[in-house]
Amino acid sequence: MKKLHECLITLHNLVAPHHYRMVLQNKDLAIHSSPGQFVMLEVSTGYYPFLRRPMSIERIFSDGVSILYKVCGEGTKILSTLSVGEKINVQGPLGNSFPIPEGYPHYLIVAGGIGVAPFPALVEKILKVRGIPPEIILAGKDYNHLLCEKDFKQMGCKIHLVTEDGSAGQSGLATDVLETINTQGETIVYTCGPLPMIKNVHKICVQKGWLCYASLEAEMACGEGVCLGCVLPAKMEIENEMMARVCKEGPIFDTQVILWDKIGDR
Amino acid sequence: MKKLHECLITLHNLVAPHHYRMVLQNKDLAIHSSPGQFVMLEVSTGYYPFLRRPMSIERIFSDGVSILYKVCGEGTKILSTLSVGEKINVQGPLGNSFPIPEGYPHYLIVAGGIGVAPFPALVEKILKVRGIPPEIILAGKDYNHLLCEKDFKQMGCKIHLVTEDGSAGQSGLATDVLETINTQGETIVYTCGPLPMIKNVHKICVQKGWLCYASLEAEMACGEGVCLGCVLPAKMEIENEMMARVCKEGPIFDTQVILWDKIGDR
Amino acid sequence: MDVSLQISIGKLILKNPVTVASGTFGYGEEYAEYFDISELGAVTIKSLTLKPRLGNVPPRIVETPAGMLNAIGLQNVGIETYLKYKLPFLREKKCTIIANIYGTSIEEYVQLAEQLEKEGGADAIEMNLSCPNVHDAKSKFKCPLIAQSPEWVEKYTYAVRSITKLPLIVKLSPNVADITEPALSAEKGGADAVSIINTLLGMAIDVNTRKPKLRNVVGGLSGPAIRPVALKMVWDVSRTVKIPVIGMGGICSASDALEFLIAGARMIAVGSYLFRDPLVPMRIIQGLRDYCLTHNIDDINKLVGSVIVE
Amino acid sequence: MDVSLQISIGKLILKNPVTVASGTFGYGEEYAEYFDISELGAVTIKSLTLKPRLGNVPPRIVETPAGMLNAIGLQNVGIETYLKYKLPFLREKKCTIIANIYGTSIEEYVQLAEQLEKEGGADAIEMNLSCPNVHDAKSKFKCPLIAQSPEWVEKYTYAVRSITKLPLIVKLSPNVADITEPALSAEKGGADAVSIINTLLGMAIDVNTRKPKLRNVVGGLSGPAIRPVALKMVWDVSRTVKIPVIGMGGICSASDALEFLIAGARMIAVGSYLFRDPLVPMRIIQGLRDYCLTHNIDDINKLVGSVIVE
Ligand SMILES: Cc1cc2nc3c(=O)[nH]c(=O)nc-3n(C[C@H](O)[C@H](O)[C@H](O)COP(=O)(O)OP(=O)(O)OC[C@H]3O[C@@H](n4cnc5c(N)ncnc54)[C@H](O)[C@@H]3O)c2cc1C
Ligand SMILES: Cc1cc2nc3c(=O)[nH]c(=O)nc-3n(C[C@H](O)[C@H](O)[C@H](O)COP(=O)(O)OP(=O)(O)OC[C@H]3O[C@@H](n4cnc5c(N)ncnc54)[C@H](O)[C@@H]3O)c2cc1C
Ligand SMILES: Cc1cc2nc3c(=O)[nH]c(=O)nc-3n(C[C@H](O)[C@H](O)[C@H](O)COP(=O)(O)O)c2cc1C
Ligand SMILES: Cc1cc2nc3c(=O)[nH]c(=O)nc-3n(C[C@H](O)[C@H](O)[C@H](O)COP(=O)(O)O)c2cc1C
Ligand code: FES
Ligand code: FES
Repeated sequence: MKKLHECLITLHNLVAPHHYRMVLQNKDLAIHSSPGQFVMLEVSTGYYPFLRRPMSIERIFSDGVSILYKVCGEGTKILSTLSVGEKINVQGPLGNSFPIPEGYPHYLIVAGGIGVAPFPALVEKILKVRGIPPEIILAGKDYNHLLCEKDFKQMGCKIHLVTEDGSAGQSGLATDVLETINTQGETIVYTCGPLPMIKNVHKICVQKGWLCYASLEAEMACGEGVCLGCVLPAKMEIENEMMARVCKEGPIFDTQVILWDKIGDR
Repeated sequence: MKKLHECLITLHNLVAPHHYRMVLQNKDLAIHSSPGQFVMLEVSTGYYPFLRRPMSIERIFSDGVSILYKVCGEGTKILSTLSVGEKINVQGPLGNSFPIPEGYPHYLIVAGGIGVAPFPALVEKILKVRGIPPEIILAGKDYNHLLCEKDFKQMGCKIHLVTEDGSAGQSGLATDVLETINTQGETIVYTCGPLPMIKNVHKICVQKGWLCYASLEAEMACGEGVCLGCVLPAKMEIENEMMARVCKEGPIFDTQVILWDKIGDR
Repeated sequence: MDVSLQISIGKLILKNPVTVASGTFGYGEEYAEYFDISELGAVTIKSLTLKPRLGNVPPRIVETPAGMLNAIGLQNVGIETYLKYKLPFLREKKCTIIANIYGTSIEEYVQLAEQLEKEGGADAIEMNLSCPNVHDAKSKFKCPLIAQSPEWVEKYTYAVRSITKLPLIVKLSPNVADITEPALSAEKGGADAVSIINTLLGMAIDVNTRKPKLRNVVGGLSGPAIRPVALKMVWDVSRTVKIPVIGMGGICSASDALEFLIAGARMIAVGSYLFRDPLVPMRIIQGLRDYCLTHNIDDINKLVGSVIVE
Repeated sequence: MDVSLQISIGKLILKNPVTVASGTFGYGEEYAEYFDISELGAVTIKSLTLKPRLGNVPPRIVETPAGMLNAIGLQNVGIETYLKYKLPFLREKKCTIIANIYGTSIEEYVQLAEQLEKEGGADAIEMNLSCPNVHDAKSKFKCPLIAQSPEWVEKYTYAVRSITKLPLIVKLSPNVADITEPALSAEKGGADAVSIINTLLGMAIDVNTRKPKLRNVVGGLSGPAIRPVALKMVWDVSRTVKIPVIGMGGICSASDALEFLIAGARMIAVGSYLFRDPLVPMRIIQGLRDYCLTHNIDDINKLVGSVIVE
C-alpha cells in the first residue's frame, strides 16, 4: 500500500470563522482509509514549516477524503491559502481506527470544537455496519464553533447542541450533557476535543460503566512510529507501563489504557 | 522617504521560458525610483527563503515599477507562483542610478541575457533628458533569451541582436559586435549581464577610450549597506583601495574603479 | 559508464554510502512499507540500551525554524527484545545493520557490544557517546557528555574495541569547541569511523505559559537549520583523522549529501528529513548516481574530500 | 497601567531592553532612514578596530535554511574615522551607543577602550572576543577564539576593566562545550554584562564547482536557525552569573524576544532579521509593551528569568 500521495484539492471552503473543509482527491488514499485515521499534510515545499501537519480524516469518499481544520498557527495558515486545483502531498492513511464492536445498542459521540473532525466518517460507518444512528453531543465555545450539525442531521442522528456562552443549544459543557444521558443496554462513547474535556468524558464513562474511545493528539514529527515523539504513558498490556505512540498505537485509544495521572495538564 | 512598501501585483506574465515580468503597483516607490536602482523583494512570509531577493527596476510608471526576472532558484520559483491581485513586500528603491552625463552624442547599451532588465527604464530616461535613442546590443544564448526587443524598437533604438547559437541575429557574443562598432564623438557604454561579459565590455571600452557604466551583482543580505556582504574591491578615491558595497556605492559602477584582477572568476 | 557507489567502513563493505540516522528510522519496520530498505547502504537502528527505556516525559518534540528539537530520552525496547523481535525482520530483509548503542558506563557499552556480536545482532556498532537527552536538565544543567571529553572518548572506544571485531563507529557531539579532539581520540581508541554529528543542544519556551515547550526543558536540534554547522565539522574532522567520517545533520537531498561527501564524509545519514519524506534516502542514492554520471566519476570514493579550497 | 521597559547594564540605564546586534546595523545611518533609531534601548555598532579593515575577499554571504552564513571579516572604518565621521551622527540623534571593539591583542582592546572613553565615543563597550571570521580558515583551521578560553576571557576582560569606567560587555561564542565557563570568567574579570551569542561556525559547498560558497571557506551562522541554541545558552548563563545577559541569535519578533527575556536575558539584540525587516526592533518594543499590558506586568524586569521549570 502506497502511503505518499499527490492529492488534488477539489474543494476548499470556509465553514466557520477560521475553520475550513478541504477535499483531497486520491482514490488510493480513499480506498485504504478508515474512520479515526489521519493524514500528514506537507503544507510547504520549503523548510518552513519543517514538519508535516496531522489532520483527522473527516469523510471518506470513493475518490478522496475530506479534512476539517482550524487555523491556529503558521502551518494551518499556509494550508488555508491553497486553492482548488492545486496539489498537496499527503501521507496516509495513518494510525488505527475507531473500533465498532457488535452488540452495542447505543453509540454516543462527544465532540468538542474542532474535535468533531473524525466523526462524520465514523457516523457513516456505524450506520453502514450497525444500522444505528449514533447520538451526538456537539459542543463548542459558541454557535460558530458547532460544526457538521447539518451533516449529522442528514444522517439521522439525535443531536445535543451545547455552547459555553449559550449562543446555541444548551449552555455549558459537553460533559454537563453527558452526565444527564441515561442509556439502556451497553453503550460505547467516542470522543474527541480538548484534553480536559476528554479526561472528564473518560471519568464519566468510568462511573457509568461505559466503554470510551478517544481520538488523542500529540506533537508529531513522523506520524509513522519511528521518532517516538508523540507518546503518551499507557498501560496496554498487563502490568506493563509503556509509552504508546499516538500515531501508531493510536490516535484512537480505549481511555482506560491511558495513565491520565501521568499526563498532567498540557 | 519610506522604503518599505506593500505592493499590489497588477501584472505577472511569462515573457520567455523561465522569464517573467511583474508590475508592482505603488506610487511612492515609483516616484522615488531612477533607472539602475533595484528593489529587494520578500518572496515568502516565513523563514524560507530567509533573505529578500534583489531585482533591478525594469521600467518606472506613474504608479508603480516593473521587474523582469529569470527563475533560477528557490526564491524566484516562489516569486513566479504569485498571482495578480496578491501583495508583496518590496524594499526600495535601493542603490545608485545610471549617470547620464551631458555632451555625449552616443549612448550604447550592451545587455546579456537577463542583464537587459535595468535598460528599458534607462532608455526612456535618456530619450527624455537627452533626446537621443541609445544603440543597443541585445545578446543571449538563443532566440528565447533576447528580451525587450519590441520595447526598444518602439522607443526608436537601433538594435543589434546576437545569439550564441545564431538562432536570431548575428551568431556570437555581445562583445564580438561591440568590437566592430565605431562611433564618432564621445561615447558612453552601459552594460549588464554575466560577469565575464561585463569584464570584456570593460576591456573593449578601455581600448576605445569609452566611458563604461556597469550594473553589477553580488550576494546581498541587507541591500542597505549595513551587512557589508555585497562588496567588491574598488579604487574609488585616489590611492585608496576599498571594498565598495554593490548595494550602496553601486549597483552602477564606472568600470574603471573596479579592481577586476582581484575579483577572480566567481 | 558504470558508477560504483560502494564504500567501506573498516572491513565492512557497503553497496552505497547512504544510511539513516539513529533514532529516525526505528528498527526499519515502518519505513519498509515505503521502500525496499535493503537498498540502503546500511540501516542504523535506534539506540539500544541493556534494559528497555521509557524515555522522557512528553512533550518531546518542538518544531523550530527549518528544524526541530527532540528530547526523546532514548526510549527503546532494550537489547533482548531487539534481538528477539526486531532483528529477524532486518535479517530477513537482508539489511546491513549498524546497531547504535548507549550505556551509562563503560561496562554497559562493552556488554551491549559483546552480546550484539555474539548473537549476530549487528554488522557494525555505533557507540552513541553524545545523546543530549538522558540527563536531567534541571538538576545538572551541564549535561556532561562522554563525547565532550577526548580522554573519555578514547577510554570508552578502546574498551569496546578490545572486545569486538565488528566495525566500530563512534558518534560525536557538536557541543564542543573543537570536534577534531574527540575525533582523534576515537581514532586512537581504535574506532573504524566517526559519526559527525549528533544534535546541538537547544531550547524553546512558550511565552504564554512561560514553560519550556519540551517537558525536559532542553533538547537536541536537528534538521536543515544545523546543516552548515555539521558540514563544517565534517570538513574539520575529515582533514584530521584517517578513518572514514559518516556525515549527518540536516541532509535533505542528493545535493546536501554531495556537500558532505565533497567536504570529506565517506558516508552520510539522513535523519529528521525522513519525517517529511520517507523516500529521501532512495532519492539521494539515485541523485548520487546521476551526479557521478554527469560529472564523469566512476567511483564515488573519488568524490570524497574533493572540495577545492583556493 | 503604566509599563516600564527600563533596564540597566552596569550603571547605564536604558529606556528599553532592545538593541541591535553588532555588524547588522552599521553605524546607524542607513536604518535611520527607516525609523527613529533613538527609540532603541541602545545602538550597537559594527566592531571597531584600531586601523580600518578591508575584511575578507568576497563572496562573504550565503543563505542557509532559516539563516545565513557570513564571513565579513570585520570590515570597518577604524576608530579614527568612526570618531570623526560616524559618532557625530549618533550623538546628534541622541542614541545610547554600545561600541563593539575587536583587537588582535590585549593592548589593542585596551587602546580602543581608552580612546573611546576619552573621546566620548561610547556609552558602553562590548568586547567582541568571538568573531569567527578573522582567522584564515585554511591555514589554522582550529580558529582559536579568545572566547573559547575561559582563562583568556578573564585576562582580556580584566585588562579593559582596569582602564575604563564605561559599562563593559563581553561577547561570547557558542562554539564551546559549556558557555557558562567563559561567562563566569567574564564576570570575574569585571564585566558588567555578557552578550550571548555570536555566530556558530558553519560552511556550505557549491556541489557543481566543488568550491566552498564562501571565499573564506568558513563563516558564522546566524538567523532563526540558531535561535534554539542561543536560547539554551542564555538560560544556562543567566542561571550561572549575576551580571545581566544580553541575548541574541535568531530573534525575529516580540515573541522571540520574550522567549529570551523569560529564559533570563535582561536585554536582547536583533541581528540578521533586520535584513528582512528593518522595522523589527520597533515592532519588538511595541510587542513587549503589549505583552506586559496583557499579562499585567508593570516592570519588564519582573519577566526576566521567569521561566517555569517543573
Ligand atoms: C492525530 C491528529 C489529528 C488531528 N486532527 C485535526 C483535525 O482534524 N483538525 C484540526 O484542525 N486539527 C487537527 N489536529 C491538530 C493539528 O495537527 C494542529 O492544529 C496543527 O498541526 C497546528 O499547526 P500550525 O502550524 O497551524 O500551528 P503551530 O502552533 O504553528 O504548530 C507548531 C507545531 O505544533 C504542532 N501542533 C500544534 N497544535 C497541535 C495539536 N493540537 N496537536 C498536535 N500537534 C500540534 C504542529 O504540528 C507543529 O509541529 C490533529 C492533530 C493530531 C495529532
Ligand atoms: C542589484 C541586483 C539586481 C538584480 N536584478 C535582477 C533582475 O533584474 N532580474 C533577475 O532575474 N535577476 C536579478 N538579479 C539576480 C537575482 O537577485 C538572483 O537571480 C536571485 O536572487 C536568485 O534567487 P533564487 O532564490 O531564485 O536563487 P538561489 O540560487 O536559490 O539563491 C540563493 C542565494 O543566492 C543569491 N543569488 C543567487 N544568484 C544571485 C545573483 N546573480 N546575484 C546576487 N545574488 C544572487 C540569492 O539572493 C540568494 O541569497 C539581481 C541581483 C542584484 C544583486
Ligand atoms: C527524533 C530523534 C531521535 C534521535 N535519536 C537518536 C538516538 O537514539 N541515538 C543517536 O545516536 N542519535 C539520535 N538522534 C540524532 C540523529 O541520529 C542525528 O545525529 C541528528 O538528528 C542529526 O541529523 P538530522 O539533522 O539529519 O536529523 C535522534 C534524532 C532525532 C531527530
Ligand atoms: C553580517 C553580519 C556581521 C556581523 N558582524 C559582527 C561584528 O562585527 N561583531 C560582532 O561582535 N558580531 C558580529 N555579528 C554577529 C551578530 O552581532 C550576532 O551576534 C549574530 O548574528 C547572532 O544574531 P542574529 O541571529 O540575530 O543575527 C555579525 C553578524 C552578521 C550576520
Ligand atoms: S509522530 Fe513519530 S512516533 Fe508518532
Ligand atoms: S547587501 Fe548588505 S551591505 Fe550590501
